[in-house]
This record gives sequence, C-alpha cells and structure tokens, in this order.
Amino acid sequence: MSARLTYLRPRSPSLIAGGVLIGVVVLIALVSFVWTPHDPYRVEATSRLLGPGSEFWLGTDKFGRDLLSRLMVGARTTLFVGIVAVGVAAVLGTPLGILAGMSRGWLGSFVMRGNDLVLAFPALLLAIMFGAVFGASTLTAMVAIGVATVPAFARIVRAGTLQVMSTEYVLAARAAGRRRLGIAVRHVLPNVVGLIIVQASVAFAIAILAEAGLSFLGFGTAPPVPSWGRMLQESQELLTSNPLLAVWPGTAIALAVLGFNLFGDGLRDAYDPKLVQR
Amino acid sequence: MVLRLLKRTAVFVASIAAATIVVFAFMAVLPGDPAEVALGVNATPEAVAALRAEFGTDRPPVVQYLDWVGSLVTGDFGISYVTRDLIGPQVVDRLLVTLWLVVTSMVLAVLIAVPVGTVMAVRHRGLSGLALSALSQLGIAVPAFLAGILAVAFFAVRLGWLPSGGWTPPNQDPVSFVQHLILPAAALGIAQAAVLARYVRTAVLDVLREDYLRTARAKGLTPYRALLRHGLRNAAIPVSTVLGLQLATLLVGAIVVERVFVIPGLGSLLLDGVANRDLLLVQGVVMVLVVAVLLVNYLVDVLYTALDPRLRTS
Amino acid sequence: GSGTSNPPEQEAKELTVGLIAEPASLDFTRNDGAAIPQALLLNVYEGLVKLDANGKIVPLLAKGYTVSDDRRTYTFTLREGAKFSNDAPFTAEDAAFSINRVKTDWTVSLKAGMDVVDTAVATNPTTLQVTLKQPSNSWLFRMTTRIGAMFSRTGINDLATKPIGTGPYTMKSWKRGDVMTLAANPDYWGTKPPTETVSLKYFKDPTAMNNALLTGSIDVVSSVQAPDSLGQFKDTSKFQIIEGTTNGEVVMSFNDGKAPFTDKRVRQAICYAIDRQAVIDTAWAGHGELIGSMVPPTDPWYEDLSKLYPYDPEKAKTLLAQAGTPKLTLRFRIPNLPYAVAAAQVVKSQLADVGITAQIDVLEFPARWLSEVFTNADYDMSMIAHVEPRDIASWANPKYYWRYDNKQVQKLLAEADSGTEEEQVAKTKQAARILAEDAAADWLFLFPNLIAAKVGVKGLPKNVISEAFDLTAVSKS
Amino acid sequence: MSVLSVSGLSVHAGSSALVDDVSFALEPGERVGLIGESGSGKSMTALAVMGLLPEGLRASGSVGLAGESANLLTLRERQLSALRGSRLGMVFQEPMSALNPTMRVGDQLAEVLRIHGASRQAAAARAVELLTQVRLPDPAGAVRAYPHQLSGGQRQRVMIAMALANDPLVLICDEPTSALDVTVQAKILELVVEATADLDTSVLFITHDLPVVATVCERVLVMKDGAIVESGPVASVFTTPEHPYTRLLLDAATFGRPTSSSHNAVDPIVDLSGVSRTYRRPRRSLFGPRPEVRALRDVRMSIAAGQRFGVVGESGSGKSTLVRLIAGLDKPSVGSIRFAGRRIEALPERRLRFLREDLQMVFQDPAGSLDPRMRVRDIVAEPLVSLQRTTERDVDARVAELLTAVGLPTDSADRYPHQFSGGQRQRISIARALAPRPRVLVADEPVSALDAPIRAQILELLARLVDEYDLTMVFVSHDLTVVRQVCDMVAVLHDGELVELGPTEQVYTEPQHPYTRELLAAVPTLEKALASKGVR
Ligand SMILES: Nc1ncnc2c1ncn2[C@@H]1O[C@H](COP(=O)(O)OP(=O)(O)OP(=O)(O)O)[C@@H](O)[C@H]1O
Ligand SMILES: Nc1ncnc2c1ncn2[C@@H]1O[C@H](COP(=O)(O)OP(=O)(O)OP(=O)(O)O)[C@@H](O)[C@H]1O
Ligand SMILES: [Mg+2]
Ligand SMILES: [Mg+2]
Repeated sequence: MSARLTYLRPRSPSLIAGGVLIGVVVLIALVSFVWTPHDPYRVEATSRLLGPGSEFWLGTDKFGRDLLSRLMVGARTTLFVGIVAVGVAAVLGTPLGILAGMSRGWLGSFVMRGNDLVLAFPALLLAIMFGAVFGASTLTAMVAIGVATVPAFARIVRAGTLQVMSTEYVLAARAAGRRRLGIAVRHVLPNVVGLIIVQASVAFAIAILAEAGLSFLGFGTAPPVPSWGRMLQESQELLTSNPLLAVWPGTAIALAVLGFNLFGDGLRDAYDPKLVQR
Repeated sequence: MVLRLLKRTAVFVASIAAATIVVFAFMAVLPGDPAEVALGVNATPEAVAALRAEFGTDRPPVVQYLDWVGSLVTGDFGISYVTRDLIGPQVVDRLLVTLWLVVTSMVLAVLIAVPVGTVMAVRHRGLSGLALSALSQLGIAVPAFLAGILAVAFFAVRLGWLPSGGWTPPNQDPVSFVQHLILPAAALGIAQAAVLARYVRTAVLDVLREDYLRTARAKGLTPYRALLRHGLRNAAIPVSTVLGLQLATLLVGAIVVERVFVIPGLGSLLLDGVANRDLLLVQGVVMVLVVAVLLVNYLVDVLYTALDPRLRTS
Repeated sequence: GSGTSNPPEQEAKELTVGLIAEPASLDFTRNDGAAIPQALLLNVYEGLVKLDANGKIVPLLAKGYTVSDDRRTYTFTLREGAKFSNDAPFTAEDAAFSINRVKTDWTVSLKAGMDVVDTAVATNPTTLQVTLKQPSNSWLFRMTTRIGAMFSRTGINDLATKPIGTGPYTMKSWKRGDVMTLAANPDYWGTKPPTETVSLKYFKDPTAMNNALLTGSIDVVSSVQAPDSLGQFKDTSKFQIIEGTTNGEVVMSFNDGKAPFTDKRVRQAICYAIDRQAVIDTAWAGHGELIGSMVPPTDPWYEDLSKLYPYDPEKAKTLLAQAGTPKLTLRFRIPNLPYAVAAAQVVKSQLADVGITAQIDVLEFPARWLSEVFTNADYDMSMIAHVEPRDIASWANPKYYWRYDNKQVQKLLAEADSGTEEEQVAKTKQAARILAEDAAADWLFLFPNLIAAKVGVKGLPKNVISEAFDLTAVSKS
Repeated sequence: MSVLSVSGLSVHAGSSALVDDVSFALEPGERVGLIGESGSGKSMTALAVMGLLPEGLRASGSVGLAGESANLLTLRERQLSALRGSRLGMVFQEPMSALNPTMRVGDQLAEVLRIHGASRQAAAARAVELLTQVRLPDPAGAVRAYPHQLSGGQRQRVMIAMALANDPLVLICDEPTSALDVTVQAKILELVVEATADLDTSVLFITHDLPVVATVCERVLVMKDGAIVESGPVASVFTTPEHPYTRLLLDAATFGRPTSSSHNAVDPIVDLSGVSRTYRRPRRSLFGPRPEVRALRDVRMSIAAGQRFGVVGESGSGKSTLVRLIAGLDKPSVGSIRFAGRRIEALPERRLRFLREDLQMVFQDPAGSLDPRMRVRDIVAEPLVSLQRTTERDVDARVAELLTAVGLPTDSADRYPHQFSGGQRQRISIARALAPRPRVLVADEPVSALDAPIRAQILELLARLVDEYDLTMVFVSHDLTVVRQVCDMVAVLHDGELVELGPTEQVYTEPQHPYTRELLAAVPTLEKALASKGVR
C-alpha cells in the first residue's frame, strides 16, 4: 500500500454494509446502558426456556433471563473486548512499527525479531496461558488477544513507515530542519493512520472471534456477565431442544465479524490507489 | 541464496531459544504449586516439601530451566508432575492426531480456496464472483467451533451419518478413521478456506493487473491461458506466506475443535495440563505449538525463495 | 417373524460408559482426585469391606470380622482363593502390608484416615488383626474407601499405569485423554462380571457426552452434567434414565473466620435470602434433594433440616440491617464446574434482591480453586459439592477452608467417633443440627445421581454413595 | 494499401471519452509517431488496436488489418489472440514489469513462437537467434537468465525481440525508451529502426519526446485530449506546425539560448574536497566482503556564490548522492564538504541549523515530495516552524507572500497537494524551499517528471526567482538541453567520477572528456533530427 492512501474516494458497497452493521452493534451496545427490555441478570425459575413471545421477544434462557437483554449487554462485552484488544495492539504495535521502520541498525531488527517471536504465540494460545496465570476473565482475554495482535500492527506500520521514509517529502522535511521525532509525528504517523485503521477493523473482527472461542473454552468472560461467546457455550447443552439459544448469539457474532471485515475491506479498497484506478 | 537460507536458519534457531525462555518464564509465574496440587487437600507441609524435592521444583529457576531445555533437546520433555510419566511420548502421540486434523483441513482449505478465489478474482465484477465473495465473508464470520457444533447437531445427531466425536487411529480401522475425521476437518477447513480464498482473490487480482500478463496476451495467449501460465505461480508467492500463517491459526483452532469433537489431540492435552497444573506438560505442549508455528514460517520462507527467482539468485 | 417370538436375550460382550473427569494417573496412593477410585475401586481394587447400596458396611475380601469389647481390636477372617491379577494369591500378609503402607508410602492427605491404626498383623494366612490406638468408628468406614484397597506385595512397582488388584476387572489399556478399557478378570474369586470388556470413555464436554449416547457411540452417560438436556433421552424405547442420590452435598461455604461471616446474623440472612428450591429448579432442572446440613439421607444420622431457613428475603434484610451490614459486597469464588457456575448465577441474582452484591469469580478446578480457596482461604463465599462419604467430620477441623471453629461441634464429633454405634448416631445427629442452626454454611442441595443409558443396560448403581463407580454388575442386552 | 487502418476509433470509460473519433492509417514499412502530453490517450489508442483495453473500457469504430477482412474490434478473443504476437507486435514502456519475473527470459521468448505454432526445439533455437539479432551480449547465456538479472536496456531488447519474433505486419511501441538513459535510448531507437526496416514492418511509435519522433519516424500524429489535432510528415509538422497545440509542444522542446548571467563572484560557498561515498550492499556470499557501490569517487569542486551550477550524468552516475551530501542529508565516506567555510560532514544533524537556514531543496517528483496529509500552508511553513523562525502570525503572512511569488493563488494555503496539478505542486515545493530565505537552492531533477510545456514554465520561474532573490543554484538533471538552458557552470558525472567541469558553453561546444562527447552525441535534438532529414 502506498503513502498516497490518504483520501477516501468512491465509497464501496462493502464499506457501507460494514459501516451499517458496525453501527447497529454500537447502537445496541449504547442503548443497553440506558435501557434493556428486562434485567439481563435477573434469574426467574418460572420463566425458564420460553420461546420468543410478546414479553420476551427472543425468549429466555434456562435461568429465565431475557435473551434480548443479554444479547444487548453482550454487544457491550464484545465491543469492549474488541476495543481494548485492538487498542492494546495499536498502542503497542504502532510505535514499535515506526521505530522498526525508522531505525536501521540493530534496534530495528531487534524489534522485528521480537515481533516474529510474539507472532509464534497465536491469540488463543496466549490467552490460555494468560488465563492460566492470571485467571480467566474478560480482562486477561482482551490483553492476551491484544498482545497477540501487536505483531500484525507492528508489521504493517513498519511497512508503511519504510514507504514513507523513502519518499522525497521526508527528505524535504529533513532539509527543512525537522528532527526524527518531528518526522515520526508530523509525517510518518499521519501517513500510516490509514493502514492502522484498516488493520484495526480486521483485528476487531479477529478479536471478536477469539473472544468467542475463549469463552467457549471457559477462558473468557465470567458469568453471569453475558458475552456472545459465552451465551453460545451455554446454549450448547440445549441445542437440540432449544436451538434458538444458539441461533441468536451465533448470528450476532457472525454479523459483527462480517461488519468489521466488510468495513476493513471497503476501507482498503477505498485507500488502495491501485484498486481505485481500475 | 545459501547465505539467505543460513541467515534464516540462524534466526529460526534463535527464535526457538528465545521462545524457551519466554515459555519457561511464563510458567514460572503460574500460580499453584504442582506439588500441592498433586497432593491435594490437606497435604502436610513435609509431604509437599518432599514432593517438591522429588519434582526438583525446589531448585533455583536457572537450574530448572537448563534441565528443561536439556530434556527438550533429548525429546523426553521431562517427567510429568501428575502422571509421573515421560511427557515426550505423550506429546508425540497427541501431535500425530492433531497433525492429521490440521493437515487434512489445510488440504481441504487449499482445494476449495484456490479455484474459488481465482473465480472470485476473474469474475470480480460478475454475479458469480460477488456470490462467492459473500459466501466467503460468511465463512470467515462463523467461528469454527460454531460450525462444529452445528455440524454435530445436524450430521451426527439428527441424520446419524457420521460419529459425533471421538477418534480412531488410521492403522487401527481406516474406515472409522476417515469417518471420525470428516466433520472436524471440515469444520476447521471450511472457515480457513474462506479466509484463504480471499487472499487468493487479492493475489490473483494483483497479478491480473500486472504488465506481464498484458505482455502475455500481446503474445497471443488467451486471458485464461495467460493467467494459468504466467499468473498462478506469481500469485502463489504471496499466498504461500498466508498459508504459513494460517497453518499456525489452524494448529490453535484445533484446540477448540478438538474440544467440540472429543478428539485426543494436543489441544485437549494442553487444556488438561492447564487444569491439572501439570506445568512441565503445559510447557512442553506450548513449546511444540510454538516451534510448529516457527517451523512453518521458516519453511514458508524457504519455499518463497524457491518460488521467487529474484530471491534465489540475487 | 413367525418362528421364535421372543429370541433369547444375548448379552453384549462390550459396553462403553462415558465419564466426565479423567484420572491424571492411576495411582491413588500419590495422586488425589476422585476420578481414580471412581474407575478402579471395586472394579480393579477391592477392600476388606465395602458399602452396600444402602450405605451399610458389608464384607468383601474379608468373609467377616469381629470387634473386641474395647472397640480397639478388629479381627478379619479373609476369603480364600482370591488372587491378584499378577497371579499372586491374596493373603493376610498382603492385607497387613497394604494397611501399613498407607502410613509409610502414601502421600495424599486421605492417608490420615489410617493414623489411628496402631498395628496390623497377619496372625495366619487368612486372619488379620488390626489394633487401633483408640476406638474409632470412622476407621472401619474408611476401610471401604480407597485407603482400604488391598495391594499385592509384589505388584506395586508401577501403580501409576499398571494397577494390580483382586477385583473382577483388570486394566487392559489406557489411552490418555480418551478411553480406559477394563477386561473381565478370568480368575476372579467371586461372581464374574457379565460383560467382558467395559470401556470408560472420558469427555471434557457434557454435550459431547450426550451426543455420543445419542449417536450410539457410548452406552451410558454416567453422570448427566446438564439436566436440562435430559429431554433428549425421553424416547423410552431407546433410552432409560436412572435417578438416585449421591453423598455430594453442594455446600455454599462462608469464610467463617472472617468478617462479615463471624456474625451469625449475616450467615442466617444469607440462608433466608436463598430460595433453594428455585436454585435446584433453575440450575439443575429440578433434580436433587434439599438437605439442611452436611448429612445425606443415606447416612444413619440423617435428619431433615431443610426447612430450618425457609425462603424469606424480608427477614434476611432485617437481619442484615441488625448486623449493621445492609449493603454487602462479597467475593464469590467458585470452581469452573457446571453445577457451581449454574447455581452461583442463581444465588447471585437472589442475593441481589436483599442488597448483597456477590462478585462471581470463576476459578479453574482443581488447580486454582484448590490453591486459592481451599488452601489459602482467600474468599468470602464459595461453592462445591463435597462428595467424600461421611465428610461431616471435616467440620471438626478449624483449619479447613471454611475456618469454622466450634468447640462443641468438635467435641461431639470426636465422641461420636470413639463411642458405640448408638452414640455415634446420636452425637453426629446433634452436631449436624448445631451446624445447621448456626448457619455455618448454606447447604444448597444434595447432588442427584443422574444416569442416562441405552435401554437394555442393566446393573447400573442407582445411588452413588461410595467413591467407586461400581461396574461389577453392568451388562447390556 | 494500408497495413493498418483505424477509423473513427473511440474509447469510453462509462460515459466519458478517453479517445475520441481517431482515424489514421499505416502504410507498409512506414514509421509513424504518435505524440501528445501525458493523458492525451496515446496508450489507450494503442491498446484498443491490440484489443487489450483495461477492464471496463469500451472501444468503438473500426480497426482493419491487411489480410483480415473483419473489423478487429468485433473479433472474438480467440481470433484476436491468433493475431497478437504474430501479425501485431507490441513493446511496452516499463521493461521490468512487462516481463514475468518468475520465468526465464528464453522461455518467455520461446513462448511467443510456440503459441503460434513452432515446435519446442525450433522455438528454443530461434530464441537464441532473436537475442543475437537484438544484439544482446551472450545470447546463449541470456536465455537462461531471469528478467531481474538483465539491465533495463537489455530487458527492452528482449521485449523487442519478442514483439518481432513472428515477423509482424505492425509493431506498436508505447514509449519504449522513456525509462532508459540517453545513451541506451539511442541504441534502442537504432535497433527498432533497423529491425523493422529489414522486415518491412510498419511501426506506430508512441512517445512524448519530440526529438525521438523526429529521429525515428517519417510521419507524425499529434494527439490532444483524446483527439488527433494534427498530422503529416515530420519535416512539415515540425517546421510549419498548424495547430496551436503543436506549436506549444515545439516551443517547449526547443529552448532558447541561456542568458549567461555575468556573476563575477569568487568566494566558494560550497566546497568539496576528495569526496567519496561508498554504499554497502548486503553480503551475498558467506565469506566474501560486502559488495560496495562507489557512488562518488574522489570528487573535488567548488560552487561559487551566485553561480547557477548544473550537474549532469546518466542514471546511477551519482547525481542525487552528490546533492544529498551537499545538503547535509548524508555523510561522505571520505573527504570533506564545506558550506560557507564550515565543515558540515563532521557535524551531527542537530547542529546543521546554519546549513538548513541557508540551503534549501526542490525535488524531482512534485507529488512525492509533498506530504499528502498536510495542507499547503503547513508544507510551505515547515522550514519556518522546524527552524523556529517565526511566530504564528508571521507564518501566515510569509506563506501568502511565498505563494504569490511562485504564482499560486493565496487561497491555495488551505488545500491539500492532491488538489493541484503537477506543475502547481512543483511551485509549492519551490515556495517551501524559499521560505527561510536561503542563499542556496539545490534542485534535484526538478522538471523531469513534468510535461514539456509545464517544464518550460517551471524553468522560467526558477530562473526568475534566482535572479530576484540573488540565489546560488545547484541544478541536477540528466537532460543536457535543460542544463544548457539554465546553468552557467556545468559538471559532468560518470560512474561517480567528475569527468568534466567548466562553463556551460565551453563544455557543450568543446567537450574535453570522451564521455561528455558521447553523451552530447546521443542526445536527440529536434534540430539534429530534422537536419538529418534534410530540413533546415
Ligand atoms: N482503466 C481506466 N479507466 C478509466 N480511465 C482510464 C483508465 N486508464 C487510463 N485512463 C485515462 O485515460 C486517459 C488516457 O490515458 P493514456 O494512458 O492513453 O494516456 P497517454 O497519452 O498514454 O499518457 P502517458 O504519456 O502518461 O502514458 C487518461 O486521462 C487516463 O487517466
Ligand atoms: N542507499 C543506497 N544504498 C546502496 N546503494 C545506493 C544507495 N543510494 C544510491 N545507491 C547507488 O549509488 C549509485 C548512485 O546513485 P544516485 O542516486 O546518486 O544516482 P543518480 O545519478 O541520482 O541517478 P538517477 O538519475 O537515477 O536519480 C547508484 O548505483 C545507486 O544504485
Ligand atoms: Mg501512455
Ligand atoms: Mg537521482
């Protein structure tokens, strides 16, 4: 990708579709702060395993809790996990990538070797290890997913940085008297922001999937806080009698992942001059 | 080229060495004393101390580390705190199972992804390309374990076509082996196929835009033959990197799928080890997984060199 | 079919049982964990005595025993013709060796059950005499558990992988992480088991186990971990469901040695705040029995104490207000076991109604739960099923993880152990009542024994009140 | 009868026409030039004829080929494939990307023969023969090489061999030499002329370089905005152009004599003594030394204040390296550089403030040298801000002043670089360089990315500013004509060595060094080309 990926040109359908899906998830999560149809934590022996109806729109789980409310609060968990994981990855990965891209010599290659090493610990493995050490919780899952995603950011930012550093405007900036830090902040960072956003969108989708997998293994969000992965895991024992318990969270995960992937694809297409010119 | 390979090999070995340190350090901070866990409730302090001495966990960490690395090199991986058995053979046993699963799903993924991805690229403005694209997006969005759960519910429980889980080694009963392999490999492979297909699409699209493909057509090749003769090999170069990264994802994805399908592979060994605080076992399994990932990436790099003459002869 | 209307039922040679927890090793002398005796006791290893289905101690490798008047000397007459699977005959020497070895070689904490033994000697090849330091009723009972298992003097070299016992089965193979196969012992001294090979297949995931029964790859789900899923097996032409009791008391423990639980009113308030029937109904689909103390109905000193603290949230609030803690926040650290995770969510919701915030923290079982809750008592509330038989005795231990220190209970339980059988019943009953009234913990319910099996599988134990999963009579037609 | 006849050819992208109603014909053996500025539709015309238009573009009209009764535009892909590579050959601009990087050159060459019926052995043998014909050194070895192992000129020879392999009726060359050095370019042009003359092949030669057309072609078509605005024999079009646009092109290509400014300053402001710069490439074999590229070798020279100092040399001769050293952006391996008497090579970058204040640069690529994420105001003010020269208010005033000086509207300050044309962007770049009121302006190929008419404007602007602000200018170019027009002193670099240095007129009229002479001879100029055609 080139340093020219700065301005958004024609909006692709996937950008719009992705944006809409993400928007819906975010909206649901925000609404859940002020309103849910029912208390998502309230256990009620008398309303167990109800199908969709007028009171419980999507039905209830085996604790008699409202599935819609839990799904809404689950959106919060999902977004939270994604934001923190992607945040960790971007905050650590971006400076590392810029550092690796700007310093020749041993420092740059040291950073990249370390990066490759982290790459050998995939998110799920790291999360299981983190979970074993610090206890399974949303936090450990998020941090583990984030750390495992650092290399992806560092790599892409480094590639972008190398590209920016080879441009004449960096040479011009040096000739104008800019120091390294100034170049990093004023020229490199703004020009790799596009890459970071694209990567973040894709990483978000991966984080959602990783969290679901972890919750499924029992290394993710602790009950009774709902997360989509956890709801899916809880639904498993009742899959044959109450398949809807799995359908709702499964669909939610798929749509959210789809949203972020489409959005990332759309952004990439919009940013990539090669694709645009065709 | 020799230099490049040597350099890459050195990096590979150094990465493994660094990984051993990381893994060991990580496990050293794991709460739960293995001796205490093995002895269970109300163990006497003396008994715990005695067992620590037996395990060697009372020695300085550096000694323990060196001892462990030594056992990795000899392949026995040390003796488990819990089973009191050599870890190496167990790991190898489970690794074989996981490898069957992973390799089968990888092959499945490639067999699906290459033609599908190519069609997606060639017909990227057409209806079939869009339809396949949408399908692949969906394939990526559905987690492998969900696909697994649904496959079990439908193909095993509802239709009774295939077993719902379990494992038969191939040498014991090949038919049963295949039956047990189909669903998990498909659950794992199809999601990967979806991801891979998108990379194939991008790579082929890139190649389609290359000047040399236009040259090939200027020579008189039809677009299809031009792509076949000049495009696919060049497209294979970026795809091979992704393939390497994917194999790593698959190894780890297998952990979840093994749980769904009750397959005695590395994943279940790892999870059991974590639950039982079988430290050495966990260390061993994590190391095997990490080395597998490093090895795959190393091999991909070598393959890369073989595919791209610019790297081979520069 | 016109010829034979009722073909003679043929018994199958093989049978597969699905189980949840897999043993880490096969050596219960050095490894804790209920999964080892579950698979091996009564099936591979036998003791001198065992518990029958009603909880009575009956002879096994002993033909009979006598107790001296001072209740300190037990004389066992041993069975002749019993043989270990390494072909060594079972003699009184082996019995004495096995008992003495507990004190010297065992490392698990349960070995403390043998501390009371002074000497164990073989007076002749078929007679064993055991002298206790002081009278102890629990000793003979403990002889029915794993510490009473009889080992061969020449067969203890590789206990972790090759167990050698006198039982009706021998260990044929064990594929870790997958399946353990037991084969009928051709030289068994007693009634031969009706099934030639029994495979114990281990499943981490309860759903996978259910699916395996549904698709026919196993014959028995030994313990249904998701009672809501029992509906899948309602087709009685294919499946049967066996429901009985266990001695697993699901205890919601309080950290009694620590504020706020040092205040009895707080403990009582919580007991009032919880609707135990609703807990069973939601968390375990209504299966399980209400108990009010640490005693299952199968114990001789059982008394129904389940109505002591009826569900009364208002009273709970009043008590909390009196105790000066109307708004409590408690760390509810539970093991990651299905019943605990399910029940804890119900409890949390009910406690919220009376103003208590329970912060659920799920710990991996066994490692983290053992080290943090059990060993270090770093918790406010926890929950676990205490499955050891007659485990009321642990309330006499002030260092036990609930840190309950009640001199009166300690005294009663000590007297119960050393007294006559009648005294034992009376004093234990009294202790159980004190525990219940003192709200030392909240006994949520008694874990049910829920087995799902294919129709035609017979001989499965209805109640599981010992450590063993008794396979000696299972068969399939 | 015409070999190729194009009539009413249009190419549309959606509703907009990229090529609009173009008609022309090629007679047997005739070489026709197609000229016009960038984006005028030259390549699209060629690709439409070949049936190789990019996806999404549609062609209409008719294209006829001798021996082919149907309109090529209506043929099916399969039928067209049979013509491509056999009757129609094409050579593309960029010889690196036009060859498959993962396939041996010989195989790629043999492929075009095999497609059109040759046997494997025959094709392999003919491949070597063809490479000999295009005068590739060691043809037998070259067939086994991969494209990256050949130089640009060699690769272009391979492309030509490929296009001519099956003796085509028509050869289309789309800027075949614009990626090459002048000396190499001359040889390639010669080759094209010779080879096609032998086979009596008609050539459509696309370029934006007028002297090249004048050298190669007999007839010329001038294209503007997708339409042909003028056509005719080279001699008449280039001497008596009718269309104003053609005149504009011609004006830009024939520069006037330089106004040799009579500076009599003496004190050197930049002084290089014994400067060498050696780059180290990564090790290739395990034990051998790291290969070195000696980009500059023992260069001694000084630039006097007020001079317009030109640096010429072909690609890779070390021009940019020299400029970077003078600007303190790189350090020499050996030797010392003084600026206004102070040594700069020994100082760390943070102590080069005096240099930054007095010396500024303009770069080759007007797009690449402007940060696309910055507004024009910030770009122009960057030297002021980083040198902490002014307060916020002054900055705005100064930026406005500079923009006016380079002829840009002041409201440009709030826009981004992509909203400007190439020439305007170069003006922004110049404004930035002037911001700190430098004494020396260093320009590294500032006009080589621009079209001829724009190029003239920028050069004019530079000349005016140098006079107005009394600047010393270091001007780098590979284009000898440009240097001659702008500079009063010129240095010739060859392979890192300074081979000649002297007043411009002297170097051009009496070159001393053989390389300088070769260089001057290779440069196609309109005058020379027309002269050789007997036109005055
Ligand atoms: N795939 C495409 N889709 C739409 N427009 C295109 C496409 N390719 C090129 N164009 C436009 O068509 C016009 C003519 O392009 P063309 O490449 O023929 O110009 P040219 O005269 O060859 O220029 P140059 O000298 O820069 O090669 C340009 O305005 C260009 O932007
Ligand atoms: N950073 C570098 N590392 C290694 N070699 C380099 C580096 N920069 C330039 N070179 C080499 O040094 C030589 C001179 O390069 P330089 O860029 O100065 O040439 P130039 O005359 O400006 O060429 P052009 O006209 O193509 O810009 C070339 O052979 C080039 O490959
Ligand atoms: Mg062009
Ligand atoms: Mg240069």
